[in-house]
Amino acid sequence: MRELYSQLKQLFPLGELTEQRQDLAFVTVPQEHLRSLLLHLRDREGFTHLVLLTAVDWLEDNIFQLTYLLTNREQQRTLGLRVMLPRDAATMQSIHDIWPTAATYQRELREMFGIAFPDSPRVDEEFILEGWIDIPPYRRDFDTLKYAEENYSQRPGRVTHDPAEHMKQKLYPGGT
Amino acid sequence: MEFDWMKIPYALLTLFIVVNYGFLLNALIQKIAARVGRRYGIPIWQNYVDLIKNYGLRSSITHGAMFYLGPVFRLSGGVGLLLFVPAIYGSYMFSNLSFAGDLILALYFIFFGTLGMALGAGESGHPYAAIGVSRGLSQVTTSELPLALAVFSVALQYQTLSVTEIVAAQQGGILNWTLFTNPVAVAAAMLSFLGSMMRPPFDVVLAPQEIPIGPPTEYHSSYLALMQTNRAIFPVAKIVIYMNLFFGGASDWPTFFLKVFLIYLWSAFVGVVFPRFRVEQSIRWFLIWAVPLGILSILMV
Amino acid sequence: MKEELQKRVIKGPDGVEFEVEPLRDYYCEAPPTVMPGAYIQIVEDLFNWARAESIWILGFGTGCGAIEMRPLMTPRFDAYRYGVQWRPTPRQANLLMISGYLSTKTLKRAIRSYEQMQSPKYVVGLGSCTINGGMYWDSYNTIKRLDDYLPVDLYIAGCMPRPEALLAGFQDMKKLIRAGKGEGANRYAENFDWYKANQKRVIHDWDMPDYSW
Amino acid sequence: MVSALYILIAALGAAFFLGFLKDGMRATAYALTLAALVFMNFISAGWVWVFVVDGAAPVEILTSGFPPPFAINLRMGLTEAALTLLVNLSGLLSALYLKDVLLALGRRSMAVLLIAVMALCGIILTRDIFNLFVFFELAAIATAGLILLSEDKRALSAGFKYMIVAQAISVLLLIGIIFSYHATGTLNIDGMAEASTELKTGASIAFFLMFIAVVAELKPFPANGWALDIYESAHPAFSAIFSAASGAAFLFAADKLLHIGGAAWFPLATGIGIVTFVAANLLALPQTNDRRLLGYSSIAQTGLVLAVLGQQDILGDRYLFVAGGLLFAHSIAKAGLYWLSGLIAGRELPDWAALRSRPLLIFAFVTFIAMLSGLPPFPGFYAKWELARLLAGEGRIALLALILFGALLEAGYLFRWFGYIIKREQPAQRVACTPHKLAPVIAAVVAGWALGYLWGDLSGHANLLLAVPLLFALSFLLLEWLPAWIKNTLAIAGMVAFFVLTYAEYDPLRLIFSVIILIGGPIIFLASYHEHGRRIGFYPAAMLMYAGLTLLIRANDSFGFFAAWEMLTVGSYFLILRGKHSEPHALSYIIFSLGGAFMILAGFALAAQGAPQFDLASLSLLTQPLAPWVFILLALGFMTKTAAIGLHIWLPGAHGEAETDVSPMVSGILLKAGLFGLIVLLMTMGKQQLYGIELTHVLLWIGALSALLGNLMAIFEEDAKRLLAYSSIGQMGYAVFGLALMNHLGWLMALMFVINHYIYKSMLFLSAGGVAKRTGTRDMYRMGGLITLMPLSFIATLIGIIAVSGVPPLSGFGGRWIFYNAILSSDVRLPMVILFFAGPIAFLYLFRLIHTIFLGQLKDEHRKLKEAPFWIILPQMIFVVLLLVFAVAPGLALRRVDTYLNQFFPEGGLNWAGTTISSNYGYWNPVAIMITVCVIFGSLFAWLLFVNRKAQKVKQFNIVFAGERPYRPETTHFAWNFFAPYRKALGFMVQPFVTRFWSGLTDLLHAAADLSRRLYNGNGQTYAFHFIAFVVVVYFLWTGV
Repeated sequence: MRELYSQLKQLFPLGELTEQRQDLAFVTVPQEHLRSLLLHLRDREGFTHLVLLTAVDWLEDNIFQLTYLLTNREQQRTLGLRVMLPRDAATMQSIHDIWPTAATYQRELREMFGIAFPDSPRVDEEFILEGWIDIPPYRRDFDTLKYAEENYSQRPGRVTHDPAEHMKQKLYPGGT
Repeated sequence: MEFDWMKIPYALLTLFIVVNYGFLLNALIQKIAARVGRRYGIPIWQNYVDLIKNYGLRSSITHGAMFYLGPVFRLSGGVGLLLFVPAIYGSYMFSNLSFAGDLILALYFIFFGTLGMALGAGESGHPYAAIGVSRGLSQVTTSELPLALAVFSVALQYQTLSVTEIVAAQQGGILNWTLFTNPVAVAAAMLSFLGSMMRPPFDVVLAPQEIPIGPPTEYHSSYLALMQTNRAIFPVAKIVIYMNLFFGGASDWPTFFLKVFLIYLWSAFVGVVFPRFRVEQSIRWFLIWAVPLGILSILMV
Repeated sequence: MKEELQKRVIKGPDGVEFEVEPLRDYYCEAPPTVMPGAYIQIVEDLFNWARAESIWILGFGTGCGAIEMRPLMTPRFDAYRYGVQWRPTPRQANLLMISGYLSTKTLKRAIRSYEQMQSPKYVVGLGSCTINGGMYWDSYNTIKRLDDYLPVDLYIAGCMPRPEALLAGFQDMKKLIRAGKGEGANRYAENFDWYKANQKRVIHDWDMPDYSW
Repeated sequence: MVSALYILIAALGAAFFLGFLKDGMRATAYALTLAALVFMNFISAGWVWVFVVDGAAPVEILTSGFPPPFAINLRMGLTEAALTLLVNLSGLLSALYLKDVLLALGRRSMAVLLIAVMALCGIILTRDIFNLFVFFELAAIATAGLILLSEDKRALSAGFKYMIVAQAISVLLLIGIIFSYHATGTLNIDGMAEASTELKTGASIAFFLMFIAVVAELKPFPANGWALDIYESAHPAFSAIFSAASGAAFLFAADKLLHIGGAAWFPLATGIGIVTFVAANLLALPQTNDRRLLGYSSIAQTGLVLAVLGQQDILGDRYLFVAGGLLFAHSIAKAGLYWLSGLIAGRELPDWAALRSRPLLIFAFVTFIAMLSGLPPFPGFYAKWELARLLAGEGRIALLALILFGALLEAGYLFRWFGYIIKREQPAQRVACTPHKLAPVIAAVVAGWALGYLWGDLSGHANLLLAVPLLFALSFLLLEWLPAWIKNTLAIAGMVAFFVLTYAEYDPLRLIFSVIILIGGPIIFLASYHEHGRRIGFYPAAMLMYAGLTLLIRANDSFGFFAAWEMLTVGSYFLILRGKHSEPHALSYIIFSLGGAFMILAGFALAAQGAPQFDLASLSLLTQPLAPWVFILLALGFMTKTAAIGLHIWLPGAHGEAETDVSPMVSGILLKAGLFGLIVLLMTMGKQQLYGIELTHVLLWIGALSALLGNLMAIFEEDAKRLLAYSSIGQMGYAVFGLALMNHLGWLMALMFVINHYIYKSMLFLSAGGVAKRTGTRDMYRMGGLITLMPLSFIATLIGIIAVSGVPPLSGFGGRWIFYNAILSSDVRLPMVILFFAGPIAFLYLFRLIHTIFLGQLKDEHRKLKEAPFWIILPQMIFVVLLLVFAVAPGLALRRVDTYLNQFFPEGGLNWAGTTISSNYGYWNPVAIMITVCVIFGSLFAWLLFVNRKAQKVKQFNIVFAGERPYRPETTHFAWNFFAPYRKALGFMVQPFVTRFWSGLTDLLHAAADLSRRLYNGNGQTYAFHFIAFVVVVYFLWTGV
């Protein structure tokens, strides 16, 4: 991994390498270099499989982190590329032309995080949610409890117990 | 033409007996199949309860005129088939309306209900109904072929198309049954029988869960009740033909009940053992295994 | 509104143009009506007995309870012996089992299926999710009280209830029906506006006729 | 009578006087020319009159008062008179036609024309061989001059090529004459014929040279490239003379030479003729230029007549009748077509679509191609019949086969051309119609029909133009200006009246067919009321078909039968061609039908053993080894009409693409003609064996396979009418099977199928046609849910499919019941397997028919459809009633036939006691079945209605859809590729092997034609080489033989 990193480092301005395991590492890439890096990895380094594309909402830092997880099947190693996006009006270029499957991930991210992927196929159609009217629900500034209370009528008398405490009470009433 | 009006109450009596027997028989077979799977199975009267329940439903919908006619065709097919074939050999009382036609009438009347049902299902506008019909009709083309050949063989053997005369020719001992005098034809017919009973491995027509029970997808309440009644009559009526052609017929009701039960059991027996065929698989199966037997039977007679 | 449900102008084969409004032309608009029982009480009693002894369940699986229903068909529990059967089509089913949490998206389908069943019809809610949201009490996309949306006849508590509990539930359901208390369909018809208002409050993209016949 | 010499004198004189006229007096010159030609015609016509009416003997004209051989003598006999009339007439009409050109070019051109006509007359009249040579030279020079009349630049080179060849011919002829004169000492033709036996030995180079020179003028294959260039580039009016008049004259010259040479030389003439005939027709196939195509056709027809000249040894006293019939038909038609081509601006065949704006010209065109193809009632038809019977009677089968093959090729390209005219897009340029150009065309049409009448009179058979049904049909040509509904009423009234007048004449078997044709036809005609306007062309065609059908069942002798067969073929072809996209299908229909007709012709000719005609009943007297071959030929011919498998590929398109009311006619009624033929065949000839194979067993297999494959192909068809068409193949298979069983019940079953198939297929076609009319498509998957909008069409289809499928209580069951009883009394087993298999397959396509059209999901664009027009519904409802009546009382139609069949098959009839019908094996009571089913059905229906009285009516998307809702009706309607699993399992059986075979065959023919087209490269030297090579090769072949 280190070796690969040092090779890539000469070609692209990369961030620090975080090695999770022997065969799994993450690296941060500037947004504008992602595409060329992906192509390089796919065509030259044998990372032919886009395992997933997901996002993390770093609300405090006001950024979205996109993670592109690529696998080299032959060498059985996985490299994650992180891209940091500004959270306001987050837009990322689509990579559906590199991996068609990416279109589906991008639709999901569009719906759940509100990250725009211009030109990605069917990206503005509903994906999982139907008739969603609030801000995208996976954003951390979306308050799901508040939403639930506003939208759904709760049955009165509902109590929530801590399972451990509850079972202790049940099994050893009044005990230590 | 002289018509003996007493034939009508007699025929209705046959119908009554067969309906009840059919309900119980269906439940019994289901129970037997359940026991094979180590289940207890439904109560023996369950089919009656279901029938009453379906009549007892308060609401119903209709998709149009043919939607009504579907179940009517279906049940008319079953009742007609039963009444066109003499049930008990040698009994005037239970010879039904067999004066109207011979074996050929019965064989072609089988399709009356099928065709009508297909039309009614089509009127519902449901694609699954159409898919089910498509499968059913495809399958029936080859599954009926061995039976047709076997019937031809039997008719050649006895030189008659009259059911009564065919039964008469088989009297006088078990060895006179077609089963022993023309075993190849019987084998072909019994394979064909499997295909016509809507049981595995040939039940892709109904295929619950995949195309929710196919043609009757939209049917409910009293429509369904009519079809349930037909489910009781039709197999028995069909088995009566098999019994008369191949197994010596029945000269009294106990024999009738026993033979019908045993023949029905044959399809259940195969059904619980085998998984389901796709349509083209069953077509091939019939062409490869059953049809050659049929051809052999007409060549050997 | 989905594109296929919007009004469209169509040109017939004879060249005449006319308007097609799918929701009106393709769907029956009639509201449900209250269906009284048989006029003679003894007949209604007979029917109620038959309904109780012949419960046909719509195989509609939601949440984790869908898994709990399968064992009922197996030799160990064998619900068939109680007259309980599964039917693949709502038209022929009498009992709708909501077997767990119900997202708003699934609720739409559940309502449709329920409305396509023929009365009298019954709804059973399975597990705490249908009762008060259960562990999904704060989820943004599951409903918390099933009886706001469908006329529930019976809840079976648990998370999830075991097949034995389901069998017991069936017995209770039978008692209700035999007692003539299984009138959920009529309740639904009577309070149709209330149910619809509740349903439409959580289903924001309502794109079907009010009653799916 | 004016001496024939004045023909020559008038022409020469007029040409001479033209020289004195000033160049400006063109009108006078033209008038003089016309006057001379009229006078010449007057003389010829007068002589024809004298010979025909007064029966005068031929007249010798001695020129200088001496008898031959001391002076040249001419002869005027009937043949000469008729031929000179032909030449003069075509000269006169062409002169009329050429008015503009002649006036523009002036007197010289007129003189050349006169000389050409004169020379041709001279060739015909002269009996002196050297004089013949002189006229040949004159004709050649005049011809070369006339070629240059054309505006076409290529005409110049064509004329030059002609000069080269003409000189070569002259040289050969002259040398031949010198040698012959040396050998015989006379120049007189008759003298030569009597004088020298040496000439007749066949080895004589002298006679060979003369003969080959004359034959070369007839443009034999392959030494005919020059002629084609002429035909292509010359003025059409000249081409008319060149084809009609020159051809006739040179043929007569060849005849004269054969008179000298005697029988020994006949085979040479036949050989050259038949090779030319077949080759030229083959080469014509890929032609796209109309005049070149006509050129090929001219060459072919000339070749045919030459072949007939070579057969005069067996033609005997019918020689003139046959050769004259062919020659006149060819000349008139070809002249007419060339004149027509002058009216058309474009030179490609599809450009002739311009004719479509002129129905009269279309009629002219039809007349001409019918004459060329030898269709009744034109002379060529009678000639063909005579020729076929005489050839077959003498055992010259190979020649007969080649002639028929060539004729089929010719019909192929002619009818393809006609298809272009009717179906292709009309070009921008209209038809240029000036009276002086139209008159010759009309004259040719009139002459054609007149000769048709004449030849009919001379034929010794019944004159077809006097047959009432045909006259009735033709009278509709005169009524074309009437609105369609009046014509329709007339047609119905006429047919019904004819039936009422004649029904007592039929035996029960024919009665069934006559009822279907003459009563069933009018019922279908009811549907024609829905058409407005004048519907030009429909009624003559339809009535021609019905006339043919009527004459067919009334025919007692082979000639009447065959003539009727040709008529119904042609009539139905025109009917089928009317469909919107039916051009290729109509073509394949006519080719298959004519192929079949030629088989029948050959079969009858073989069976006649030289007799002009024979009673159909006497077919039974035929013995081995002839009988099985006759049987095969006739059976094949009839089976092209029943569309037995292998010969079926024309049917789906033809029936599917036809108009709404035409489909039931051609399916419900026309197909029965083939069955009727088979019935007649089997009734008379019975079982035949060939090499130990029972031919009826072969028929059994063919019938069974047709039933199976027809049904199988039907289930994979998306087009409603094509589906029904394929179903017809299957149903006809059943009927053929029934007939081939050769027992009482088998025949009864076939007749039951005849009746049933007429009723339900007509009904279904009307129903499908009505739906297609309203929805604007025939693709079933585009329809759906029409039941509420078109309930009556639905009822008709429902009753129809129940009846087709054979489910009790409707009449189809009767057919099945008789079928089972029939096969029980047959000793054949294996074909039954196939038929049993075919039975249930019918359910598949029938269900699909009703489901995908009427059930399922209604489409957006069909929501406002109305029921089919009243006049289309009315016959359907009549058919519904008929079906029900026939279902309850089949005895109405079948009982008498059953008795009638006893004389053929005494065993195994049915027993009609009361309402029960019983056979040796089983019994059946249609009344009881109907009552029982109705009672059960009615009471259950009433019960269901009662318990469901409160049902909520819902709409089409209120279906359970796994919790979802349907998206669009199109995606919810399961209809396209409905039997996909079936295709997976058994689709291999419906691979289009047969279609591939036939299209491979036609491709092969075209490829062969294309290949040999390289012969004609347009180079004069090459053509000269062809000519020399031709002469040499023929000589060596001939002397080698």
